[in-house]
Amino acid sequence: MTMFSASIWEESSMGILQVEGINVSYGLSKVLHNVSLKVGKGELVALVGRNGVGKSTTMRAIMGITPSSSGQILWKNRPITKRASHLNARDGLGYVPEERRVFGSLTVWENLDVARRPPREGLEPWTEERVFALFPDLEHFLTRPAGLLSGGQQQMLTIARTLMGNPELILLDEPSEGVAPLIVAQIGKKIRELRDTGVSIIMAEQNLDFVLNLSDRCYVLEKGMIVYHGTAAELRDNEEVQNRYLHI
Amino acid sequence: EDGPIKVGVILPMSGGSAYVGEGIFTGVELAVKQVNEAGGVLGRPLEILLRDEQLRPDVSTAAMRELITLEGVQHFIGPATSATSLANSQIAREEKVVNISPSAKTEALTAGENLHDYIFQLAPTTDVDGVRTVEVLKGIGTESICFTGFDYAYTHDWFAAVRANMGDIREAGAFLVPMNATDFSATITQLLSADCDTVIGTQFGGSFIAFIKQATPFGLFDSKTVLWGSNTGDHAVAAALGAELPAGLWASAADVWYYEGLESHAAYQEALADFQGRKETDMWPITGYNAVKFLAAAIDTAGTTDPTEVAAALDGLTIQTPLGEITIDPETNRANSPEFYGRFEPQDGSNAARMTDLRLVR
Amino acid sequence: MTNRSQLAFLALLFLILLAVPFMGSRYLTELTVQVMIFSLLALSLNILVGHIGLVSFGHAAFFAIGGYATAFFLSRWQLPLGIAMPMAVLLASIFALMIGALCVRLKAIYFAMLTLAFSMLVWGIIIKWKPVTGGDDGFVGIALPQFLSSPQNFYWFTLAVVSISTALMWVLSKSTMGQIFVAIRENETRANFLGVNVRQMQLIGFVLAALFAAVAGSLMSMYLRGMYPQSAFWTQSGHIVISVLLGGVHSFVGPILGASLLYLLEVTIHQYTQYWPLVMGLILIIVVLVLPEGLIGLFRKLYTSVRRE
Amino acid sequence: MFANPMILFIQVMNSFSLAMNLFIIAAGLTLIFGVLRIVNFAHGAFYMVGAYLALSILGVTGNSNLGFVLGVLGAGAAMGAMAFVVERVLLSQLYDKEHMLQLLFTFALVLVIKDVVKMIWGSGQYSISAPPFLRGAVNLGISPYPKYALFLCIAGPIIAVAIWFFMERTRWGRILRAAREDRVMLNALGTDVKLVYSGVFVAGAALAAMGGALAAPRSAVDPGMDALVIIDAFIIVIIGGLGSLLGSFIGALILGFLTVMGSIYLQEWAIVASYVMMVVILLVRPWGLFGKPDEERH
Amino acid sequence: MAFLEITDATKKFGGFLAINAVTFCVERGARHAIIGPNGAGKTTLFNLISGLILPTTGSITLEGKRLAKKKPHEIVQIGMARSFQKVNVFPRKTAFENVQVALIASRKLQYNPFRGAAELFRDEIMELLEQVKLGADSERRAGELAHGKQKQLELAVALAAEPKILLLDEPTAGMSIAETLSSIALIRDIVQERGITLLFTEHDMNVVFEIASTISVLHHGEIIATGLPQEIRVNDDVQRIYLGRE
Ligand SMILES: Nc1ncnc2c1ncn2[C@@H]1O[C@H](COP(=O)(O)OP(=O)(O)OP(=O)(O)O)[C@@H](O)[C@H]1O
Ligand SMILES: Nc1ncnc2c1ncn2[C@@H]1O[C@H](COP(=O)(O)OP(=O)(O)OP(=O)(O)O)[C@@H](O)[C@H]1O
Ligand SMILES: CC(C)C[C@H](N)C(=O)O
Ligand SMILES: [Mg+2]
Ligand SMILES: [Mg+2]
Repeated sequence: MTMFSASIWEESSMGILQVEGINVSYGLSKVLHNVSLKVGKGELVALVGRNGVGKSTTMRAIMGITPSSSGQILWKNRPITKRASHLNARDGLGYVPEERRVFGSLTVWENLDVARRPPREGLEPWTEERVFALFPDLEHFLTRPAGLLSGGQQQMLTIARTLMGNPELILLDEPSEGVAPLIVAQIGKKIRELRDTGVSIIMAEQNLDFVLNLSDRCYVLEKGMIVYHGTAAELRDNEEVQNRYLHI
Repeated sequence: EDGPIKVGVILPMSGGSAYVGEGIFTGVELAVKQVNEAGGVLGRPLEILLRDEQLRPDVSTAAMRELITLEGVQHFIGPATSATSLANSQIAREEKVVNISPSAKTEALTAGENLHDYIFQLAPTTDVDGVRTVEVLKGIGTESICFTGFDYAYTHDWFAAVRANMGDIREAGAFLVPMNATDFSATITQLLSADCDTVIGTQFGGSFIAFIKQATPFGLFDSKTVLWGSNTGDHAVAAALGAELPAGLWASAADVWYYEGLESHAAYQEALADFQGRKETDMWPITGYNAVKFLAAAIDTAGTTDPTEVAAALDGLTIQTPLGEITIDPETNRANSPEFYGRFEPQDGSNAARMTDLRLVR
Repeated sequence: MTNRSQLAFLALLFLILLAVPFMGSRYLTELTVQVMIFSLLALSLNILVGHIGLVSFGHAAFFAIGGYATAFFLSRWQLPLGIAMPMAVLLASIFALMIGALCVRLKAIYFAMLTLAFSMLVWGIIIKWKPVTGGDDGFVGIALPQFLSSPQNFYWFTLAVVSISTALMWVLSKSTMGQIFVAIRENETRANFLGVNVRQMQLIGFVLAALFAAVAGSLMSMYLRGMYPQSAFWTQSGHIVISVLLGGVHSFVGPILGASLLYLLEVTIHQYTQYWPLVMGLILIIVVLVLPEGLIGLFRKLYTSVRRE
Repeated sequence: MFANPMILFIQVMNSFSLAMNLFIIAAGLTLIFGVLRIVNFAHGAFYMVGAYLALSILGVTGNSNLGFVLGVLGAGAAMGAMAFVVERVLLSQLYDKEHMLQLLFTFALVLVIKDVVKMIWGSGQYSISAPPFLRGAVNLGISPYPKYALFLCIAGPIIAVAIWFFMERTRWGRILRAAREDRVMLNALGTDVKLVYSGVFVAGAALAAMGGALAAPRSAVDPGMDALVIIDAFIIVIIGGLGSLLGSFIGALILGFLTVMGSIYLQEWAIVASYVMMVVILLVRPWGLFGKPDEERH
Repeated sequence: MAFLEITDATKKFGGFLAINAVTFCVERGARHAIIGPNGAGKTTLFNLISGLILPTTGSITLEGKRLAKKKPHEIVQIGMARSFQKVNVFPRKTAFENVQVALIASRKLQYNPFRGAAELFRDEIMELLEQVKLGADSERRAGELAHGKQKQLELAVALAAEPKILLLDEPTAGMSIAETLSSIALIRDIVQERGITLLFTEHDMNVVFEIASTISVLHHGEIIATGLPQEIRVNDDVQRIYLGRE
């Protein structure tokens, strides 16, 4: 029962990341079934779907946090399926988790410092100044323990922290959750800027407007399976898919 | 009945006091070997069943009950310390099994209500030690005395006995520390500034070594005469401390391998050295050795292994030990075991100091 | 394990225990008495560890208080058992109320260490209060009521007391109170914001745990015919914690399995080698690595594999 | 005693040198707890092994100044190497599991180590003497004082400052503190957390072992030494606040002074003094003197 | 007298003024939203009201009873329930048990060591779970539910306490559109049906305008505007500092 839209994925274009038929289980319950997706260089791909369909799990599997039991993940054409997550991080993958896992007792600056990694060829290196230009709020709280920040401030910090690692691909899990509308708009803008500098992004998001405005392509998940993918524009026009998998 | 006679041996075999248990056990093994090689007792060999008491009365009594009910053991040697011996003695009374305590020195073990027909105490009690200690102190010329030691029964009893006997020797202070303390610097400073010419103390084992090492640089042994109880005259202690053992330290010991006064002792030492594979043996084996010899003699005398009769045979029994004749007083169930007192002096050609002025006190 | 299989296990255990004295081995009978007492002790601690999620490193204090008080009431005041034992348990519970009120204000490791400190205070007092406790020699020689002096009768008495206590703890663990205990373990703040007075409930649990520990202590002092300061020492508390963990904290019967295995291992390894700590240690390491949920995990695995076939 | 300022001074010195001796041992325990969140019961056993290792090393090198330095460092290195194997092969499998299992594991380790030590070195006592340059006493002007105790008074603060600098002023230290909070996240940010954990465990064990080697010249090397030290180390770490280095330093000072002054004024009642102090401190400051409550945001 | 009154409440963290002399009230039966930028102090305000932290100065009353010195559980017993911004459930209990605990606590059965808990309140619990669309997940452990579902569970747990006033801190954050829509309907209906007073925060303006009958705007710890949704929507300050629409 899949509803693939035919037009968009040209087989010829090489993805920077290819996920090929991965399966993931937590204990006895299987959560991802044969999930495949591709991300091109400088592309912003969105994962959408209801709660619990496996968006976060897909990201964790790519990052190497929750290993997949079968299938293959290729990063720049090299298999990284079972590689430890720190090696993935050093190799250019960045992960922004949904639960805002800031290091609570470290100050904001220390949170950023801990994540610092050498710059990557072809990408403008991230510095504190650049990060603060993106999230001016953070600069006021440089010496405050991150655990004391408000929810939204923590959200910004997690994104900023990942940027300090100079990633080539960012896995962004619900970046707009708990963030005030003004900042959501700003984050959206920044995400686009990021992508324009050549960084690839996979984003899981509930805010459909946000997704459709930003992303190049979207994958729709349902019960651990990819049930649709297409360009953002295609998804916007496809009310059937929207109603079936995203609304009530 | 045939087959071996089972002897339950309950000793500390782990932790900081394992060296005591292992020492006593060596003596037990040696004696059992000798007895068995000589044809056993009543024609039956002795068989040892060893259990670790862990210095815990609940563990030592559980071990005793296990040996009684599971193995049918009726004769026991051990435990090593006062607290565990007191506890096991209750079981011995209740179960009517022979219990020879080789090393516990507390008066309480065989005094008042605790005395019963089945418990026998081989080590000199603290009252006996008190008398002997004062005798030695008077010989040294002590005029005033300071006490130090762990806060436990043996210390209290020994000090009380010394006080009761010391006559015109003046007491200039008692500085007790909690059991198992490891830092004695405060006490050492106090002892140094106290108005006494002699210090007597009771820390044993590793704590004694720690005391010595902490006290030496302060000059305690240069400015005072020091006499130690708790059988610190043991060669094991001297060997451990080596050159760090301060010359002139007075101590007591149940046995020293270099004593040359008795034929029987020389024979015992030869056998022990043979058994252990080293000439310079420690003190504790003799206590276990004598315990086995007493038990064997009593069974022999009784002509049966029945514990009640063996216990009766032990009353008033005299045997030849490496240190001469020892008798168990039928009234008190205590043996009149002798002990050595002496003063440590470094030895030429050896790392371990030995006691000179050695006296075997009876 | 499901409730039903745990109940079946307990029933089976009870039947086996009924048969033990008829097997004709006094050793077995006495060994079983000790195993029952240690199981009761482990179960009592599990009210704290397993249900409320507080790990006490001072539980032995109440075991000791129960034991010493029983010894004292029986021997010095010559009270009948029917009064001495409840009084000893009551005394331990009052101590628990006072100590617990101070301890439950702390969390996790700090709670563990404060309980440890209090138990060491109890230990220190036992050592120093010689006229009452016998000091470091212990309270030696307890005047047991005549009817308990035979090993058989003592067995029946222990079985009755332990069974009733176990039944009470079972009911508690399945009750609404038990459910709230577990909620506190899982998430204190959330429980608090559901209207649960967390400190108060923790204190209730603390006192209940101490109460049953005192029962165990009381039995132990009578079995040993004495009580010793080591029973209040922190290593004894550690021993109880280990029995509970070894069995598994998330089920009712786990601590029974853990305490039994630990004690039986200690006793039997002792009989074969003086290197029993080494053997114990290796066994524990294997259990930790292979059976992270404790012995109960093993049972659960066996159970599910049997069910599947 | 106060009447005689010289004796008072000596007793203060005694307190301080004991405190530093204790601190060196507690530092490793704090470090391991601070990052791995493991209450390491085996710390005392590591300490004991350190003393025995130094003993064996000194047996080869002889009792020289260099021998002593080699003994202390060698004990740390050898213990560290063993700790590395234990951590990699066994302990690392338990990080994701329940906290209590780690406790059980370290307890089991104590049993194993004790017996292995007994198998290798026997159950007798040994003694390590102070190196020649630290033997005897130095004249402090008003009274002689053991050189070795003085040496501990200096070594303790140096070690404290070194660890503090590392933890608070270097990026490595920041990474350790982050690892304590969320190892999965830190790993996903590119840090090899497994290596960090091994490193901390190794460092903690090595500190314990060096503590044992350094303590040996003023105590005995025997199979009971671990049991005696572990409770002191725990008390220090707890009253200071778990994971806080400064706390451990102050905690060691408090316990050092309490032990020395307690044995003067309380004599044998000093046995409960440290527990009374622990109770009082925890009741007034439930997270220890310098600990932080595990406060969470909601 | 208003149902919930906050008078001149101030909260300082060190030198930082998180809540600055806030005075406002919530009328009985109101659905009152607090909106404001990140870090404005919304969660802090909730923490003050629910007793998690103490105000530096100021007073808070519910139906005239002073709350400021009361412990959280006492405030709950007076009739206040809350959810948390960061999901806060009993992770190893099933969804069913999560709700059951709330019921046991609200009926004060925690003091009964004899009453069996097993199937207690099954029907009631299932009904609540159905309402938050978790009927099928009732036997799953809460910690294993996806983030959004945990949020739904939080709602059920808060409702189970049968509060007079309900505090929800970003109840739909992380929920999918589908779940958000049904949660909006659920919250509105239940609150109306049971006559519960609602105080909530949310950054999703659709949710705010769907539910709220009154809106207050918090900025830098101060209330800068209170009014009907249509008033707030067009308020210039709100536009500028919060919504960011030109
Ligand atoms: N640690 C875990 N153990 C067991 N099951 C889990 C665990 N984490 C997630 N799951 C289950 O896996 C499924 C997918 O979860 P996942 O978090 O990937 O969903 P999601 O699409 O990110 O949802 P949301 O939008 O709510 O964040 C869910 O059914 C969830 O219950
Ligand atoms: N315990 C604390 N110590 C110091 N500062 C704190 C503490 N708690 C909160 N703060 C600060 O108070 C301010 C208000 O925080 P609060 O969590 O109330 O914001 P909020 O309005 O809920 O934001 P969000 O919408 O992002 O959740 C923030 O700047 C935060 O960093
Ligand atoms: C083993 C010895 C140190 C025993 C000691 N003499 C006592 O009676 O307790
Ligand atoms: Mg998710
Ligand atoms: Mg908030």
